[in-house]
Amino acid sequence: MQIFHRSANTLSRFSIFGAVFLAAFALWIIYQLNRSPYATQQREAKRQPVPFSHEHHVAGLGIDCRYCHTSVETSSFAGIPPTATCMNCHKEIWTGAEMLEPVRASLRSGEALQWQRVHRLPDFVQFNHSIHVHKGIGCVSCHGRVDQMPLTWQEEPLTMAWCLECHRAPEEHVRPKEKVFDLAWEAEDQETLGPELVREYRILEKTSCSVCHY
Amino acid sequence: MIPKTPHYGMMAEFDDPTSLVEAAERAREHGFTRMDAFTPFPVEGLHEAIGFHHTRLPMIVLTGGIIGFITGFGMQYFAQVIHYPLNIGGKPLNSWPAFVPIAFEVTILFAAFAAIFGMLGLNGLPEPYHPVFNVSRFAFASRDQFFLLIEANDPKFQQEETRRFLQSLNPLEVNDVPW
Amino acid sequence: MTDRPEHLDLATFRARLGEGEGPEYWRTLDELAQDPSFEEMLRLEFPREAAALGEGVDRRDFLRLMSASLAMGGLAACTPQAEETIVPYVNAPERIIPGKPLFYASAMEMDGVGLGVLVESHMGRPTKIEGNPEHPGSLGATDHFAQASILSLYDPDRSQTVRARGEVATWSAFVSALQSNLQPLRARGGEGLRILTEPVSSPTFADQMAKLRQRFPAAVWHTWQPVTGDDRRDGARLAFGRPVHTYHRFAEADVILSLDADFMMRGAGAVRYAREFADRRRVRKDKTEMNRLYVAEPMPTTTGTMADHRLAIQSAAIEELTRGIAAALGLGGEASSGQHATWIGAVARDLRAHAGRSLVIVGDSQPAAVHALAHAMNSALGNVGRTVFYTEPLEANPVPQMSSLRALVADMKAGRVEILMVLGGNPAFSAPYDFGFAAAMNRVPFRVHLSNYYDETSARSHWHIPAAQYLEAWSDVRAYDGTVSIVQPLIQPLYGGRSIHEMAGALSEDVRSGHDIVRDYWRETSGAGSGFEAFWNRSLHDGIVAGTAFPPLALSAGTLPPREEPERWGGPEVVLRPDPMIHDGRFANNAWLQELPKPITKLTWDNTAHVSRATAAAMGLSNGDVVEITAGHWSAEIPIWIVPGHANDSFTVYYGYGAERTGTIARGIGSNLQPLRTMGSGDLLRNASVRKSAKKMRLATVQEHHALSYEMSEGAGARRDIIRSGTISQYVANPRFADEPGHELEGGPSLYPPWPYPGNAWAMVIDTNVCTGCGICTIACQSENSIPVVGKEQVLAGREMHWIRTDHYYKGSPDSDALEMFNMPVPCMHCENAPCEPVCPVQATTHSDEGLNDMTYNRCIGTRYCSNNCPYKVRRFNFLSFPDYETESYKLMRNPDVTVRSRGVMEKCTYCVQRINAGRIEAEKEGRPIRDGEVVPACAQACPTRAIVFGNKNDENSEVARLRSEPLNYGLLTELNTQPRTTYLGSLKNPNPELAPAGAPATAGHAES
Amino acid sequence: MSSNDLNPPHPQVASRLEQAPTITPGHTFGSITDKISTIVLTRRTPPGWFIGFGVAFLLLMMMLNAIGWLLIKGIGTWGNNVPVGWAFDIINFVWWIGIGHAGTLISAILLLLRQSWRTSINRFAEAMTLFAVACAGIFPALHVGRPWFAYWLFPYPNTMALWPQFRSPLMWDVFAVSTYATVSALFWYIGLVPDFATLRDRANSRIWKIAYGMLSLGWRGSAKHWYRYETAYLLLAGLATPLVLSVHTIVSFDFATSVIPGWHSTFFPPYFVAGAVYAGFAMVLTLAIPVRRAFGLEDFITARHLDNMAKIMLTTGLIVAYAYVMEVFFSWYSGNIFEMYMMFNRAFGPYWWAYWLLILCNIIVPQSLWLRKVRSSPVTLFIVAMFVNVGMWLERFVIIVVSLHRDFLPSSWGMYSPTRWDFMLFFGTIGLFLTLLFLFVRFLPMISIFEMRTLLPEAQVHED
Repeated sequence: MQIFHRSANTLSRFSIFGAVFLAAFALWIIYQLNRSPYATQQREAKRQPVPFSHEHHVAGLGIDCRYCHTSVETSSFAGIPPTATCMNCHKEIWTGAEMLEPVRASLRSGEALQWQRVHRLPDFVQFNHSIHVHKGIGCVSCHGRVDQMPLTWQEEPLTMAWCLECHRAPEEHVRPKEKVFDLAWEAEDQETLGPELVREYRILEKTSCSVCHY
Repeated sequence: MIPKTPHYGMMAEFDDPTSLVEAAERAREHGFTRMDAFTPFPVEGLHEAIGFHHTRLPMIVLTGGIIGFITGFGMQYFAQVIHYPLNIGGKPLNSWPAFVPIAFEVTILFAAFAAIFGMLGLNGLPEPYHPVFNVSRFAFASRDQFFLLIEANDPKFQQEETRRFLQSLNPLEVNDVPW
Repeated sequence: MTDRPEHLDLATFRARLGEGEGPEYWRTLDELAQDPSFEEMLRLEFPREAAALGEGVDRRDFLRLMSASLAMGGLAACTPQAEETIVPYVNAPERIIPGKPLFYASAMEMDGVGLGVLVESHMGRPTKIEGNPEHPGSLGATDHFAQASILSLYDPDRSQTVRARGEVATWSAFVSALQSNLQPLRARGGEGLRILTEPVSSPTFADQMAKLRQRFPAAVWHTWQPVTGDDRRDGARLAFGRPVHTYHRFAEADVILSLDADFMMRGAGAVRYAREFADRRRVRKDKTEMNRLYVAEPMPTTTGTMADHRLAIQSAAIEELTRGIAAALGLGGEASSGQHATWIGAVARDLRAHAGRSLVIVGDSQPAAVHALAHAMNSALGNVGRTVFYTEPLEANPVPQMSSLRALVADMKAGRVEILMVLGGNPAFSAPYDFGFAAAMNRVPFRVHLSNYYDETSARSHWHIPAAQYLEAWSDVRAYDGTVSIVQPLIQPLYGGRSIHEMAGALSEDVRSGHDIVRDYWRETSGAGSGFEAFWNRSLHDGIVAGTAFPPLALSAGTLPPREEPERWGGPEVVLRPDPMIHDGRFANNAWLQELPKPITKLTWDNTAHVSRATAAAMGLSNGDVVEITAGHWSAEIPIWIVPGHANDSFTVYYGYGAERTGTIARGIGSNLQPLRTMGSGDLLRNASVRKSAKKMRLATVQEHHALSYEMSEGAGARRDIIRSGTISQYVANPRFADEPGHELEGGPSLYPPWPYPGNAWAMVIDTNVCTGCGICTIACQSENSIPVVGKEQVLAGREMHWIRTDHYYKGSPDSDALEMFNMPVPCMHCENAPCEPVCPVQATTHSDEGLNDMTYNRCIGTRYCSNNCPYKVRRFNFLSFPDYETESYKLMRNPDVTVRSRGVMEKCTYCVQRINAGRIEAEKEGRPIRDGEVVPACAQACPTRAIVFGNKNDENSEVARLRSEPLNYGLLTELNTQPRTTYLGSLKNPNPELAPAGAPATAGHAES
Repeated sequence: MSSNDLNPPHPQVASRLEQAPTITPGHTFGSITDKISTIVLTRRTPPGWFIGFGVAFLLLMMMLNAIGWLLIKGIGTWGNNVPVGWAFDIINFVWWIGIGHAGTLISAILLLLRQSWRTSINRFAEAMTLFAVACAGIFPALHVGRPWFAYWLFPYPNTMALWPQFRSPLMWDVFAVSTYATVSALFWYIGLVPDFATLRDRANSRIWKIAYGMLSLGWRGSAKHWYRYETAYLLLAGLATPLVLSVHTIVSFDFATSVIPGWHSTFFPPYFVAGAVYAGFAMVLTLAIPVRRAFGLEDFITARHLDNMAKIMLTTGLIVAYAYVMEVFFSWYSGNIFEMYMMFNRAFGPYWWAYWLLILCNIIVPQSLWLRKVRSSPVTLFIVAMFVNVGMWLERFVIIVVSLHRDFLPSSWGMYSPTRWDFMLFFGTIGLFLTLLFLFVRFLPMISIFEMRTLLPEAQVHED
């Protein structure tokens, strides 16, 4: 005697293929999510105690990166400016600005400003700003056009795969040392310039694990 | 399946493999081409008796195996030599002897998949609904009874003539197989 | 900041800004940005040079840095990243460049002697102690105490507040209480005021006490600590009739006789001595002379392992031996006819043959007579002024400590003491048992205690003041030769501790800060006058005050000390020694030292009674058996550890354990031997009885985790060609004996082509010939790489985490004096064909392009296959969550350049890759190759004997390359074709032909055991 | 047997060559079908089943407990240390995997060898294989320090641009074991399909009809289907044979490719495979003997089956014994101090007892199988099988722990002692194994019905 209805045949085959496709699709979704800006926290501006605008200070006033990030050429850590640095100018100008009250408060009380970290690497990654700057890797390569960011966000994914892109092919990203802090600069022909600079600056393709992890 | 004929076919029941095989051979001599037989276990020579001679399965499995080997070795070569070459204990990037075991395993895996899904595919399984189940006696096809089916879409199939022919094989029963 | 008129500075900058306004103003700014002087201004406004010159309280602004430093600290994290705040300074302190360590010179004081150090500071947090190359006592190396002191600094168990009768109080309250109690004493010239310190060599403190004496002529300064060194002082008195300090110059000594002196690990100048001794011992292609060392001692020591001829002899018998040698040197007394006659004769002849280039040194635990005899011998041999030097005492108060304390206790009992100031130490626990110090204290109306912990003595004091560590407070201290170092703090006192100077200040109503007290003293005495700033800055920068070394005294000891008839005594002797790791107990709460394997025994976390195999067999003792030692009517229990090479009928026991209130780590571990330390006893119990008890104790040793028979374990060291040793004469005959065919370094033929290393190729050479087995490399590594301690139970389970260990091997019969001992530090070999790498399924361990065997913690899933497949077993696995993530202070201590390893992750020696990378980055920035010696791993840097050399073997001028080409160079287990980057230099002895064991083994080095 | 291997005769002849039949005479297609299917279809469960299942289930809960604690605290709760980085975890893994092998051997290799007697035990043995592999699979996943990252063992594109390290025998394991598990499972299921059809047609409740109906994929015994089915089955057997040999070969590579004395040994693969078959048949007997008794299947699992399996055990046991002797010989012949000491340490070191117990269980006791009396009595056979089960576990203990605890440098020698968590996890997996087994015998035909039918003489078509 018949147990199943005619439709069962179609159903059973469909469900089998359906299951396979569903599984494949799920994997694909996970894969995409992992590299999505959502997971890497790209392009999301953190809310800061003071809505500091790189756009205004860098593009508008043309202040050099190093005026605030003093140790970028000497240390692993680029350095976050002490309140005093802000006040160098702001005790002269916009002294009354409501927006800047936290800064003045900090100087009065000696309580440090608590900035939200935007570019955060895990603690098992050892990154050194100074060597990258010295080897002609521009700020823009990792931080994007900060001079166009009213509020600072993380432009690049900062995943290991992303780091490796450059460590494997520095010639595609290297720039003349004097252009390192020039966010707008772009090579007219990187194909020829890149390899030259790699030779000139003796840039090593460093992909061993202990270059970053120890 | 869109029924063009009133029935799916006609089925004769036997109680031992030998008579079924003989019946099948008779049917073929009689000129029937579209028939099938159902048994509780594989019966030797029955498939020739109903005029079914060879299957493409071995070729499918071989293909599966070859694809498997290429995938298995290719994956390892890509990972260790092309995508992220690393010095592992001073061994060469392409330490192919070390890649053999995995290549082998993947070969087997793919071949096995080919064998099983190939077989199911060729057999058109899963197929929970099939007209033959409409015959109440057919439940014994999975126990100890043996059935010969002449399909209605066989060019030589005529209701009465076919029934007469099947009766001549002295089966236990002859049944129409409704859609 | 220094004035710089010619430069544009912020003031002028702002002035210019002021000139215009509106759009014009902005233009000015833009122009400024183009202005080359702008760049210049940036640099000067935020100076980045990191000279230690100048006084800068601002740089020690500590608390505000915590969060910023934590942001960089290596606490394991996971991606995607959690929200994190980053906290800048409010006013950027000078010289600190975030992310870059700074080094400051200072000195660590112990037993009144200073060791010069350089302290690495990250963002105002001291994180690592290194030796100060400028300092005579250090020469760039340290001892294990200095390395461990960084942990003691951050010890959360330290006393954290002033207490009055146990209740939280304030410093000012204490000062006023002290003053009000001093008031009545003023009339009587301070009679009844007693100050008890540990030995102090600080000139500043001496000056403070002198001034105090002027205010209170009747006040008395007592000095005592558990390790008194009284016998040394009395010996000097016997010989010269006055207290005299002795120091030695091993660099000049060809023949050295050490009488129970572990001069390479203990006492003033040990670090310096080890270095000088080793320099005379290194054998190279072009240098085949070695010094010769005779050692007579009961318990094998680091010095003993280096001996060319070691006599295992009872401590009590050493005086007899010494008199024998003195007699043989013609200093009178009848020549010895004892069992050691030949030894004595040979040694005496050797000493005389090297008169003026020989040296006799005596251990602190030997009686005064032996010290006096040594003085006489050195004088007779003309060593004084060449290898032996006499100076004024280092201590400011060189009194016989035992009698000083006895007098104090007597007065306390008699009620003659009204104010007792105990500055440091824990006498209520550690004073001789029968003094009844604790009880006597209660008779004193006003008791004050300055100490690290709220300990037994603090509990019996009215006032407890937390003590500041040397990294927290200003002071000064003398080195083994008298050279003064300014003790320069790097951090404000974590727990509001106070220095002895501030305590003395409190007594004399001196309200100056510790810094001012020290600085003013030197302003007065340096005589630098107007140049004082420069003088002061140079002294701070160099870590030593130039020209403060004591001038040698022209003294000579002629007469032998009278021989008093040694009282008859039976049964075995019991020798009391301070523990090599926790000393007199002051480091009992230091987990690094507790877990640092003690030399020879490799025991951790416990003190034991050491005994020879023969004596143990006779008494039916085996390792871990607890014995009861009874002396007079006092007794104590302690487990046994059998030590090949120990003198028979002699027990050597380590004291220092047992205090209950010196921290949570110290509590309840080890055996308390205080009952045996009585008035009369000194360091030697002659008439003690040792009885086996029913108890047994599990002892955690990192080598031979279980009782192995001698033949199977120690002997194997030589049998398996792990240790390659011979005599200097064998070396001359066949320099390559250590690296014979069969284990050639480059390994056998390989199916695979060799991997090329065109750039740097890091390598390490370890000279087993000068390794004393002290273990300082281990603790230096622990500090540099934030290696966790695991505790006794985990050590017993075989899970200790040290990245570099010192293996200990024997050769020769365990019961004869021919027994040789060898030390072999074993870090990761960084094999070019590393067996660990191909077995890792996730590429967590790989090879770097400079030949490092990288271990990527964050990729490791912890299969432990690499460890199984490592023939050297140098890999360490985090079986549990070992690092302490809770204690805030430990977070501050950890090296921010090293990742903290989480549970389930493998780790191992990295050749200090963080230092290599830092060095490479600096070199690359300057566009030059890394200089030889620019990158030094922590172990090599701390090693007193420079036994570990690291560098780039591709650079044929590097020291490491030269050493690898030495004939003595060999690799460990090279028959496995691992091609290790870490190699060893074979070990050599320089035996006296007279005493050389008949028929030395023909196969040099590979003597069977 | 060997004669059969050389020139496989017609099954019937084969059965005549043997003294005892593979199926007691007097059975018909129907009787076989009913006898086996009623065990499954009868809705009344014997109380004995509940007791057994209960015990097994408790053990299973204990395993989950042990795993939970392991995840909370870490590997440190086990006795492992340095130098003994692997212990119970890998011992149990190898032990279970080894046990699994008998199943595939019976279903695949004996099929190729036309050993018709295999049919009544192969379904059962295959089930055992699956469950054993399930138990084995737990250990590689859990023995790692950070199990939550165990998925890094699989090659998948990731944001780290990293791949597994395919030179590692552990990676080979991952592929070998997962392939083995997959193929065995498919092989097993395919074998079940025709029997599901039988159950579908004979189940009397609609739910079960549907359930078995779905599982049977609408199998209807068509001659064409049977033809392709047998082709596929034969091909699978042909694939499973090298597979099963490769699996334990690769497991042995975990040790053979290392440098550790006692591991670094070229003859491990054959030695391990033989050991696996040895252990597997021991386990089949350990299970089959009580089960045939409990469900009265003596007609199908006859004295002849026990006898054959005993003989296979004896043969493989002798191969293993030969391997032990060779190990001793090599260590002496190598003249290498490390190798020599390793052997000395096994026999006379602190773990001497494990070595000699192993010799007793794996070599001395099984020699009794030379006696027909022992082979023919289920009781004695069961006891011998038990000895072998223990012995094979000890073999892995000796190879793994005793080799590791004293290798090259005496300074880093150590001792190993398991904790209660080690034991809980081990016995827990036995619980998992038995739980699955009890469910299997209750809900699936533990003997292949359709293959049993072919054993009857009337199944043969006789031309005339």
